[in-house]
Amino acid sequence: MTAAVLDHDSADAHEEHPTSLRIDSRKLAIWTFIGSECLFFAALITTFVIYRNSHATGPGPKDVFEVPLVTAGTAVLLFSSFFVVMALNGAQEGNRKKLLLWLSLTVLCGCFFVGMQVYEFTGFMHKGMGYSTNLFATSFFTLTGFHGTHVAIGTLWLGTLLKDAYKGRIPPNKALNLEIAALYWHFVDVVWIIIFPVVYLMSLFAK
Amino acid sequence: MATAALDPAHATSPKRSVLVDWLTTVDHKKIGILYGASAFIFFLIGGLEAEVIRLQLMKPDTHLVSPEFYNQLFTMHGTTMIFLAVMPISAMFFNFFVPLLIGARDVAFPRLNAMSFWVFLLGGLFINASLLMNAAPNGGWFGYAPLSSRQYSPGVNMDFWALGLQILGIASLAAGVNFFTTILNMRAPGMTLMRMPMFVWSVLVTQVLVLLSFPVITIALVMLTADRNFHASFFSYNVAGGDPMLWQHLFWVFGHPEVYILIMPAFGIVSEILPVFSRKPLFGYSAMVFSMAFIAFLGFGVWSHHMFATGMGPLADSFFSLMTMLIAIPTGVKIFNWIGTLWGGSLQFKTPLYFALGFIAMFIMGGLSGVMHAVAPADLQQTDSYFVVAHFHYVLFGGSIFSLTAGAYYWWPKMFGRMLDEGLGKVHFWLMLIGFNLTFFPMHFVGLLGMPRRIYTYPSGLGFDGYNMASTIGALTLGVGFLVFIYNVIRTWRTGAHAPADPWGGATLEWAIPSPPQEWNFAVEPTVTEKDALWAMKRAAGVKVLPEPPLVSGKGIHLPSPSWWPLFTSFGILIFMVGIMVKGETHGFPFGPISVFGVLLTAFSIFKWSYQPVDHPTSH
Amino acid sequence: MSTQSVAHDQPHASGGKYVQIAVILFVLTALEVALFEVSHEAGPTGFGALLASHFVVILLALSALKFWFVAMFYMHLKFDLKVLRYVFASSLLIAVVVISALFVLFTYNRTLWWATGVWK
Amino acid sequence: MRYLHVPRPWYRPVGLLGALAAVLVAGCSGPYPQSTLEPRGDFAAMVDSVFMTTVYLAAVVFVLVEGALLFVLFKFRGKPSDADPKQIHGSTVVEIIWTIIPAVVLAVVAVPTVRTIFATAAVPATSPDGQPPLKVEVVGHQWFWEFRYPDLGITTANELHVPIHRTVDLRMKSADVIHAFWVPQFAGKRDVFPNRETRLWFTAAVTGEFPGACAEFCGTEHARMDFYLMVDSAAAFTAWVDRRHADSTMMYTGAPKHAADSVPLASMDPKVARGKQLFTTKTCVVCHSLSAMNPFKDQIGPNLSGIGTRKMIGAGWLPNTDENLREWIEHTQKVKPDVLMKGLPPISDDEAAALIAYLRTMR
Repeated sequence: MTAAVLDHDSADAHEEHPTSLRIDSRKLAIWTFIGSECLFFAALITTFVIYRNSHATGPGPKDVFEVPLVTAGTAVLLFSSFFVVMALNGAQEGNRKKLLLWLSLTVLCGCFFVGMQVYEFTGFMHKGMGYSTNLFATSFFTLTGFHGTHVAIGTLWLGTLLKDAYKGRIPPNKALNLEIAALYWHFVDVVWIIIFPVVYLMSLFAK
Repeated sequence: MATAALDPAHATSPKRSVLVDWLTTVDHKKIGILYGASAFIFFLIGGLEAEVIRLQLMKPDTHLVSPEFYNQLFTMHGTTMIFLAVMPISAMFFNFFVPLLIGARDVAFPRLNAMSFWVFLLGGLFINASLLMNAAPNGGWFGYAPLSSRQYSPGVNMDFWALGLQILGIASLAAGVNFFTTILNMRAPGMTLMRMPMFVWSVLVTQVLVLLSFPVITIALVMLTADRNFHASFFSYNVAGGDPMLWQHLFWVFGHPEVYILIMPAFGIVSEILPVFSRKPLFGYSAMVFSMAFIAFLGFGVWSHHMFATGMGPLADSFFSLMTMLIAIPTGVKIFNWIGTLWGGSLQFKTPLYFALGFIAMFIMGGLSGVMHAVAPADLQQTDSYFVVAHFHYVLFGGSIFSLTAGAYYWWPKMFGRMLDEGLGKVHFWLMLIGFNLTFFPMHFVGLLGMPRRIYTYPSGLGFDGYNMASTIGALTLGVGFLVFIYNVIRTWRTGAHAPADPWGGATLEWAIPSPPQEWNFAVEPTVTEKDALWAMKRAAGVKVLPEPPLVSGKGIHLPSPSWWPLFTSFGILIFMVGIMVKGETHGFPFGPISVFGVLLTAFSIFKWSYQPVDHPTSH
Repeated sequence: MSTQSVAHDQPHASGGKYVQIAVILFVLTALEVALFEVSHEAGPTGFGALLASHFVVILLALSALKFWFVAMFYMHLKFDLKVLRYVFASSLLIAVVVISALFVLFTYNRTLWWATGVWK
Repeated sequence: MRYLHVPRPWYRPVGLLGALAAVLVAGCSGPYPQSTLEPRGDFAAMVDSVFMTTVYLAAVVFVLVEGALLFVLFKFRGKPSDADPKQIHGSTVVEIIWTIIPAVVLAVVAVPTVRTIFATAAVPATSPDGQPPLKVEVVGHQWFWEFRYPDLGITTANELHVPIHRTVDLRMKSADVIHAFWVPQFAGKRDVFPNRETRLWFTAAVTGEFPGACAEFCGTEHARMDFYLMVDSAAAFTAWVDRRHADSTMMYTGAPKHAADSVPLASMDPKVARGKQLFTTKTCVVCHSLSAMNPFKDQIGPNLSGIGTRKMIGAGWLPNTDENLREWIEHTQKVKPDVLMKGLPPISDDEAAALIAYLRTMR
């Protein structure tokens, strides 16, 4: 949420001269926020690893996880990272068509990923794995739900930027508006880069 | 945009009622005052709770309050003092003075700054509202599971705590991002990192600690909330094999850095005051910076020294013992450097110096008892006894509060344009020093004599009686001390002498501008050439005190415009949390309609906020 | 916001570079899944078993590599101001070290390994 | 700007001295049966020795540093009109010196610390009296302590009997929330958890009665979760164990070893007989056992074997007088709010007296 707030809100009262580090405050802020987020996800992932095998009651990883589906989700998220970087490229070059094309693809990817997660969670419910069925389920849903919320917020954020881009409000000198959203989006992606092997593959592999 | 042609009316904020002005302000100085005022009220509430605790413990087998209420009192006292008093009083100084000290017009994100404050205030009111419902948190400020689980705390008490701290965490994290960015990116030309005032360094280090430790407690609180409200069992062993120990680890991974979050700003304030009143620069500037950074870094590697009694095994005990002792080295360096600053100086005994010296003297004692805790076997005897209570009050009261009070006397003229009364200030100091030592020094003894913490009463015959009586008398003395302070504030408000721009012969930039500062801080942006920027300017001009700076019209100065959205965003967050407490679950969906409304309000406010122009519309 | 005046525009990678990275990321992910499948189906001996015995290490190495590529190129850390690298790297370092330590400590804490006479 | 009076030099430290004096006066109120400073066993003695090392070092550091601070305050007083002093920015040599000195002091503390950590970690294999350590299982409850002796087959509550010179090997857990077991004169604290075992050990060097307490906040009545450690001579301990066995055997086999139970109900003192009946009809028996041997595991209330002669009731807190026992039985929730002993059928003074008479026969 902090990240979204930073968009459009750098009011350094003295733009007359460059900032001390010669970068826009918003960019520094989003990196600071990302640094802080590392600790959020580190705590969540550790909790999951600790409770990964606590599924005496109800289904465990091997009963519910579907590698193909999640691999698809992972691929989509990776692609979206590529797409958004291309969109940023377009924005910086002032190429509105390029910007619109890649940015819409990114937003689509975001929607697809969230959809994948909803589908996945629904499937788990049908297999008898609710939020509080066992600790494995609880920590899984908490971790991936937290990540999914990040993806959803990112998708909304990029969506508003898509609207801006469509209206021509992201000229090259405002490409930074997209850049900070993209940084956030990449971070969400790298978190999934960790979650995919640690949560899915390793849990399935254990024992 | 660097627009020269501005609506001149804008710069003087016309046509807004006083109330609207304060509710929508994005001026870091006003936000600072708001922080200070609300935090001081919370401080008084927390102090009142402490006085009741002391009255209850004055004599053995007292029945002034019920055990249940006593538990609420000490939980609220700890929570209030840490999260609602010391942190936000520090935040008052961050807000008011960081931009002034680095020569900036405002913080990097003024509206985010306003949101931090409103979220903090609403969070604080939320937690304290529990007192009105006679359902205040009662599981200790550390909220150990499984005592804090639904099974053993069935009421809403710990919901107030868990949700309230999450609200406050949002405020701290937002402020952390904001001040980290501000300090790194908004410094006046020429102010390199190693020319920054020590207070600014302390804020920077504090914000790093906030940014890296608050996420961990947030996650822990989310899991506790899930345990309490959504049938999870992260920390409840009996349902599905959850482990209460995980809570302790997560809590202290946050909890130890939190201790430094409380003390670092105090280091910074004292490091500003001592040079000014000894008329001599800070001794060993870079050693001070590095020791602070080192303390902060080590602060992440010592959390388990709060858990020696859990039986972690000799390897872990030794590791955390040694790491903790290591922290004493940079801390010692800081104390020696402060004394080195005074050495050979020309000490001007004004009230701020009194409190700063009190800080050093008391903090030494807190540090020494801290080393005793680092000795793990000895800590087995001391932890959870009154010895620990004595130790951390020497650090948090003798340290933080003495220093924050010093800061209040030091910076009051700059904030409000009037001088606090010196005589009353010194009365305040002596009452506080005597009261403080009378309260907490005996606690060392009574702790070593075997009095556990957090007990609502104790039997006679264990030798506790005299010490407790002394502590209670001391606590009442402390209370009188703060009444003197309040009287001083009121008197100064009405009849205090007007403050010049530079009453103390200051070393830093804030003393170069009028007291109180005008909305835009610096009419002309300062250029910094060395440490102690103002002293350098005075030396260059060959004067002891610069001529009084003229008030300017502010025409053409570009300022961020006020906004309602930070306030609305904060309400959205509050409503979301209230929704979780009121209705934990609806047909398997964890959030009730109130929470959904809160999320929508937050999202809507942020959306509007994002598209609201940063500056006054006419300036575009 | 006058970003032009802010001299932050370090040279960024080109579109072609981004495509290359995308391919690498895709291949690495495929490798992860392949590693998982091979290890999962592996018999007691042979190459599969070798992979299986180092499954966690290889998997974490592959992920770290992907992480590095995204952070360095897509997030421009390679081209951008050093301070951003420090901010991210130090947070990541603290996160990894503290949380790993917590994990180890927590796991050992569940045993009574020291009380059973090892240290006598 | 108004510059107020400068306090006379002599009166500056008076505040602190006054505080110290008050403390010393207040301190004259011993004895201190729960003191950590008077170790009565090996574990506590080791801890005390390393603690005192730090105290002496800390005292030296304290005097030197606070002394330096005071010296500076008197020596370098300035007047507003004074010229600026020499502007010194620091001294690398001095700073290196005062980095090294604390490091050395800490090293002096660190060595005995680590040694003591390892020395106290594991239970010694044999006791000073040559026997293997006495195993005791400690179970913390909201808000009382349960003690089981697995090798002796007996259970008791709130009074831990141990023989002198025999190392006690405590294996501890909790029935509900986290508590901490603490007998300051014998050992440091150790937390007890619901889901894992923790260990602690000590060897008592003197006989006597020593108070202990719960040191981890555990809910409403945390303050009233005390207990007594009874260090007996070897003979007294054996007698105590025999007594527990005898009482309990009688209860299961009917063997006439106990004054109250050797006689049939009809020929018993009618008051005691009524008390015995009431113990069942007033549902006491649901939560409490009067037998030390083979009681139900995880019983809700404390085991009451030998309650007639225990030193304290209400978890090591109220003296075991008839008056206190009556108050406890009739108005438990008033005496100790929130304990689980609630929702009982009302008990009249008469009935309480009968119950007490019966309980007093449990020796």
